[in-house]
Amino acid sequence: MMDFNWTLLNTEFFLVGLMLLVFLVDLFVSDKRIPAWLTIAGLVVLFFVNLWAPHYGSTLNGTLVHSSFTAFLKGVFLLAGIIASLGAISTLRQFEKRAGEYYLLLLASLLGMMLVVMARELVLFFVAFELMSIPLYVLAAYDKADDRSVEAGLKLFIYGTFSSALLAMGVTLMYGVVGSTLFRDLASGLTQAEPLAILGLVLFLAGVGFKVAMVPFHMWVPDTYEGAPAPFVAFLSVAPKAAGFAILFVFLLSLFQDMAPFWKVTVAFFAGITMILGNLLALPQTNLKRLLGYSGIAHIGYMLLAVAAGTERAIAFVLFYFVSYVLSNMGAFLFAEVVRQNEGGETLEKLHGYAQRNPLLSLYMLVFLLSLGGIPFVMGFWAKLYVFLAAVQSGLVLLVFLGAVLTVVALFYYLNVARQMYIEKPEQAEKLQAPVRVPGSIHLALALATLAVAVLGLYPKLVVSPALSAAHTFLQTLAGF
Amino acid sequence: MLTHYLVLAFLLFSIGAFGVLTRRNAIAILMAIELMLNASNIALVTFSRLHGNLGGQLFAFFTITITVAEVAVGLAIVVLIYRLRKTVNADEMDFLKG
Amino acid sequence: MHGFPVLSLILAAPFIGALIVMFTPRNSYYAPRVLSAIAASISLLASLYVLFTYNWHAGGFQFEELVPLIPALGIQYHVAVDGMSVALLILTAFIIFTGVFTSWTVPERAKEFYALLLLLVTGVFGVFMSLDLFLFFLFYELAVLPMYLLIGIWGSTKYIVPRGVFGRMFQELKVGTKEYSAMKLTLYLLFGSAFILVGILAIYKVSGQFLPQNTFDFLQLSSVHFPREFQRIFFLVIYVGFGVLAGIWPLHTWSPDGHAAAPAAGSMMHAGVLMKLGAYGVVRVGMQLMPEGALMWAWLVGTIATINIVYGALSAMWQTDLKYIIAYSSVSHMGVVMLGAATLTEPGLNGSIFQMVAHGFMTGLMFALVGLVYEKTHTRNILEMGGLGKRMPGIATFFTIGGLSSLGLPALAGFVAEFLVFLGAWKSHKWYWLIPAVAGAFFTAVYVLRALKIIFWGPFNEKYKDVPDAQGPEWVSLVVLSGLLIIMGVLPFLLLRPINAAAVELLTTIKGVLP
Amino acid sequence: MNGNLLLWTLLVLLPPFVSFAWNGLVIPWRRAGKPAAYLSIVAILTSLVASLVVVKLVLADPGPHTWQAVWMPLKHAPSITVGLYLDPLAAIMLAVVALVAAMVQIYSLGYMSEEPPGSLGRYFTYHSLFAFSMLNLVAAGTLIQIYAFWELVGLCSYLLIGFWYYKPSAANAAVKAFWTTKFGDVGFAIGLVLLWAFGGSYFLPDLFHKAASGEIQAAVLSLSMLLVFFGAMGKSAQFPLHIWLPDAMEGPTPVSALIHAATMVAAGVYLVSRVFPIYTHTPEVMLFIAYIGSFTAFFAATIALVQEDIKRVLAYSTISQLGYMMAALGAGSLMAGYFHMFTHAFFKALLFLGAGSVIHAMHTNDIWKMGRLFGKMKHTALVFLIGTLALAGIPPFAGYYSKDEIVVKLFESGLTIPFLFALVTVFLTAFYMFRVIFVVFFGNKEPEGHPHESPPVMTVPMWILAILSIVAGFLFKGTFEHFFGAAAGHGAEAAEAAAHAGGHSPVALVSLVLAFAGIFFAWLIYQKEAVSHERLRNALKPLYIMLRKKYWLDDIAYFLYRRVLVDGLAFLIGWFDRYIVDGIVNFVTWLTQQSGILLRSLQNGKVQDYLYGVVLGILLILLLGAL
Repeated sequence: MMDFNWTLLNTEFFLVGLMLLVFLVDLFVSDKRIPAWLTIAGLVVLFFVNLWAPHYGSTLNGTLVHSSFTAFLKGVFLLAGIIASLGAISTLRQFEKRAGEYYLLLLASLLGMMLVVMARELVLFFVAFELMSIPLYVLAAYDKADDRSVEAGLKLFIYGTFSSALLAMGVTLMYGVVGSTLFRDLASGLTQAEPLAILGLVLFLAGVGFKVAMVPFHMWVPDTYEGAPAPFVAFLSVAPKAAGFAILFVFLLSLFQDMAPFWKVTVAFFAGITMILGNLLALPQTNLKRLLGYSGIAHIGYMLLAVAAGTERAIAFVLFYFVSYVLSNMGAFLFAEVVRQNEGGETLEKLHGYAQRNPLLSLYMLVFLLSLGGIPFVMGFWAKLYVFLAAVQSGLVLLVFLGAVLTVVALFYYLNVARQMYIEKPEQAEKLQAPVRVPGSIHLALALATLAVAVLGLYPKLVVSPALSAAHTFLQTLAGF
Repeated sequence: MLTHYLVLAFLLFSIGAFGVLTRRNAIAILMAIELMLNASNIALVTFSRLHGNLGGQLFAFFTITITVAEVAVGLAIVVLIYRLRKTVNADEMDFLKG
Repeated sequence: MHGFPVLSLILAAPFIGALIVMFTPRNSYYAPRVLSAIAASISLLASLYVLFTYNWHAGGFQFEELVPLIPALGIQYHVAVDGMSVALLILTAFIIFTGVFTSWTVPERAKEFYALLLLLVTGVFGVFMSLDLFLFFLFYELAVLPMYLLIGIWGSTKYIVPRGVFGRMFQELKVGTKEYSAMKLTLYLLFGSAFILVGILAIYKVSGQFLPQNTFDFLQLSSVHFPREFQRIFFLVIYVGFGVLAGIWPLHTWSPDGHAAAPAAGSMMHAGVLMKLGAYGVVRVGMQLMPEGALMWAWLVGTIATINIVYGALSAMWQTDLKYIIAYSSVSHMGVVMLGAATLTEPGLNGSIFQMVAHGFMTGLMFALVGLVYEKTHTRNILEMGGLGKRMPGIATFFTIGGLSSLGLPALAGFVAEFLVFLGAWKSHKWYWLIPAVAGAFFTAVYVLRALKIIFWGPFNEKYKDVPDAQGPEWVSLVVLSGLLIIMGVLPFLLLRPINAAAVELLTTIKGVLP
Repeated sequence: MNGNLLLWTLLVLLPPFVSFAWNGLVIPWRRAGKPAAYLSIVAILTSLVASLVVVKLVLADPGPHTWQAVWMPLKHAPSITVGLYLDPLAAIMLAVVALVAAMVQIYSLGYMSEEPPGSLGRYFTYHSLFAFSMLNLVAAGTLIQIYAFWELVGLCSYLLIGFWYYKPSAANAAVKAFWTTKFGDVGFAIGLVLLWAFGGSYFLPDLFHKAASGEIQAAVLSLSMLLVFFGAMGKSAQFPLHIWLPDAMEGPTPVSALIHAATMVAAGVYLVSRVFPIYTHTPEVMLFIAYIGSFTAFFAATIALVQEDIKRVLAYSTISQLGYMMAALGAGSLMAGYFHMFTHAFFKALLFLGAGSVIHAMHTNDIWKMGRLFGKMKHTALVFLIGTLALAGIPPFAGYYSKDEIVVKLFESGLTIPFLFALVTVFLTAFYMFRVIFVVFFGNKEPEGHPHESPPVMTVPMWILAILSIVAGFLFKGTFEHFFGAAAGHGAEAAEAAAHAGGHSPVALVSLVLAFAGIFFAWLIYQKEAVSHERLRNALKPLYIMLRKKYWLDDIAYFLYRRVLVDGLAFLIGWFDRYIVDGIVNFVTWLTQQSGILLRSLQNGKVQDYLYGVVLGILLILLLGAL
């Protein structure tokens, strides 16, 4: 009676295998670059396996569903993982022996993400959710000699576990109302008539709101981003959020479909304040990572707009948005890491004269900034445009207008970063001559990301069509079980 | 009768939440979070009884496990921060702000 | 079809020039300058070739080139020029040519400066010859963005003394600094381009209802008769979008700040050419694709234009910063351009397009001069000047020529344009537009002569006894631009013939939809 | 237009341009000074000779000889053309302009001899440009062309008034002149637009034809011609746009003679004469012109009474005389107005050159610092006297014939008030001019310094003009009557009256008596000092102050410009733009930034406070649910 389809989970098994391999290699090899490159190679292989392994379906009594939607998301996670690993190599050099842990934890979190988007059962979901979260706490406090990193870890931990507790209570209530942990039962059981179900939804929104950094559940974001190591933050800023959005879609569109009017208004409202606060708070920032943190919150606001729209297109465009976001935001964080390695900090004035000290690096960053700002012909432009389009089609015209206006605000601080690099001069003139050293691995990541942002900016269809079909199958599988 | 257990769970959850918000000692905060999670454990078991299936109890075991993992990580972080700052007062962890 | 892809040559020369300049050795003084001059010259010669071989009897789009880029989306590389584009190509080519010489003495980071300048001009050329709206928008953004860095890096700063209740606000925003101006200009223009994008996408979307496939192709789109309601809304959207760049009131305030802060060549390009790009967009995309919308909104466009004319002139009168004076005069003159277009009459449209070119040369000349004056006296405050005519008679002379053209003195280009617009204003449905237009011309005389008097006339100021006149390559731009102003003023038909061909075609489109 | 005439015409029009272009572009040549001057003089002399040939040709065959070409091509609307239009009116004016310009340029060689060479070159370059523009204005075939050159002569006037640009007074005067005339030109421009819209052409024969045939509605025609006249009012310094002309005396004196006495200021009169056939169809406008002209004549003459600057006396007298011309044209007599412009060109140029000669010797403009110059500057004094007699209208000097004509015409056309103005002005003119004569050349005071006679390069041109001032009246009266006598306005009545105008009517006699009376009183007060002018001044103090203050018109104009336009309107708009329009933009930006900073304080770094955010969020969700 237990059906079990191994091929459906081949990426996950492969990932577990990779973890073991990395673990073993890490134990016996003293050069910590080897587990790093092993991880990267493994993830790349996995990325392509995921890309070309069309084994879709459900298994374990329908508690795990793999579709082109989840495949797409896994692609995003893996991409984030690859970039985060590439970025980390040079950073981890100072930690000597501990370097291997980083990759293990990253892989564990990745595994959690992959499972969480596939899960269609509450226990599995919750376990996967925590599997995704707990390694992140550790990673945030990874630099244990740096009290800022540890503080970031502590804050993330307290905030995270608090939210977990809320989420746990939320799921408990869902179970309590229906008496089943299977989503297909829950979908029919959770109705608006049940007060406990509504409470469940509220707690669920709070729990996932933390994960995606929806205002006002966002307050850990800037502190953690500022304190934690940049390559990890790059990962943290995109992958768990993508997972969070997938969770939102799954829960809201199936479990809470009956309460659609309620959560649509709620999400739309939070989308609005998320956009506003994220953008406004980014304005006065002087630390690059912190600025990117707030701007990330603003981006979440744009994507929540699509969640509020809740249509097939909206889902597709969120997926597209994440691809763009992974590339440009992680690129920007890696840039921040380069700056930290060279200057010992990431405040904006450290960037002065960068355009002259390393024009190519500055060009990468400029492309990322333009993409984040939504300037045409880099990828971010299309991402924003599509999300707005989807929202307009669902009648959220006012919010789109708000979003469009806030885009101009966003450009203000993105251009401000560009200004620091291109316009401002360093205080000591001789600093202009000091070269900026870019580690090879980061350089590779930056170059690839820039290339992708530019190419996809000119030809977004490459990602849009898979995203559209993924969204299509997603809705089909939702209705299917 | 079962509603009493639910009320207990609710109270425990509220006490936990209150503790998280008001205690200044990081360890105490950790414990308060434990309370909240335990509240959901109680609720899970109650619901399990209510519906007459074992899903809830099963869930509770998983939750306990997860809690353990979280506490392990949490305590480690608290120890780290104590080493660096010689305090575990949550209010003093405000290097990062703005 | 034409054998030799001359338009692509015009487009490619600055672009390739920019790439090459970018890779010149860092410490070479002449390489970026000479290379830029060569690139600009190639474009200039090719543009002149286009002007003189353009068949104005036949009219229409000529020198067409078409290469499909993304057939699935109907995006293609489609360039061609009609009379209006020809005139503006000439304008752009001359301005960049002279701009290269004006900025010969740019003190630092010359190679980046020239690369950005050439990149910007590539965008401008592209906009003027694009027959594909998507391509149009691409070039448009390319033309708008480099200005941020041009102002930010090489601009000049003037602190506005904080006063009264606004003092604190101004201080905190750093009003008047180059950073502020660059940011303001860029954000304002991107705000406008958001409108343009919406408009273009809407056109693209709706085109599918009338054509076998959604398209961005201008020629195909111009055969479409868009629904009345659509035109009513989207003409306005396009108008506001491009209007920001054209400096329409009250969305013009980026222009004084931006132009004042920009380096000379940057202002030349921006006030001389880019603002025309806004007007060109309104005429090309707005009026030509949505003639009914143009008819419906002509009253608004014209009224705002008249406000621009008078308001800009009066504002200019109040300024004491030389660059602000010229910048506000641009606001005023762009009003003339927009008014001419809004009249929807033959002389008006001719005047409008002619004014685009005339004002481009004129304001190019003015900003070049202002740049020189600033560079030599290190002040932009006219009240600190005085008697400069003694030390810089050449600059004074050219300044006078530019000023006289701007106040519409006959035998200079400004007169032809303004007079045609006057005629058009009278012939339009709102004859009283003529009054503010003429009044604006008078006010222009007041502030231009006042500025000339204060700067160059009066007792000699000992402070400037060592100030030199223009030197070396700086003369090139002055002589070329003022020569052009005179040629256009004396022989207007050289340019009016192709312009008229385009204007008549546009009018036929518009009158064709008249009930 | 036949080839021969065209060739000669071009020979008139182009040499000054060649001189201008050469002097303008070949900078070392210009900076050398003298060569530029010689080139300019050769050019204008060539024009002079050619213009005499043109006069001969045109008088033999009055034409009109026309030629036109497209300038601004339009497809579905009438194109704008340029061309030539030569008839006796234009031809004679060409000769006058060329002659006076030539004389003045030669004179300038002496007058400007102390200028540095670079400055001298610039001076003659402007002169060439002026000559070119003025000649072209005269020969222009279309109204738009007249307008174009009209503006160009205005430009030259501006440049030459401001020739000594480092003098603040000169700079101000130049700018004022440009603005005031430009203000009139606003009307001109609108008039042109109307004429194009309703007449469809600027070509003079077309316009004449259309006006005559009634193709243009009478009301429109009147309005547009009135607007065109505004232009003429500005350029010809008619009340109340005359305020620039006295200030224009800040320029070098030869410039005043050429531009601000003989030619450019007469352009307004020339314009009205040129399009006189159209004005004959707009009697209301003619009436307006007559009143404005005669009032200007009287008004300016009164101010001239109290001027102490010799050039300013002449400037007001010029305004006054231009008023006469306008009045005559308004009264419908082309002959009278045009003839007076013709004679006036000679004697007023002469007077200015004479004044220049005096100034050159004395280095001052103040008449009270001069005296008894007759003995020291015989030539100058003599020519100045000749000019004055001509201006005062004493026979047989040129002014007598033309001014007499005007007074008679005004009387005959029944315009009582203008006629009275004109009559009083005759007396005033004689009085103020002889006031100058007696004070400067005779009087009882010794002059300051050591005045000496000017060199021949200055006196010879003066004498040529003096001779013309004597003979031009009776020599050419017949010619003018032949060509322009017939073209009269105000219908048949006026035409009839014009036919009789040959003899000495009683009116003419009265006018002559008044002129002598003026001279007599001037002698009485300033030479004989029978009544001290100081006591007279005190007795009539309010009147004196009003005249000294020029009826406060300059103050009003300055107030309008400075307080209303610059400090008022421009300040208001400028302020509005910076603080309201831009202020809103800035305020929004500022508000955004400030709210960011404010919100930032919420992020205080304490993780538990962050958790309150979560609680707040949950409450918000519940609240939304409750809604």
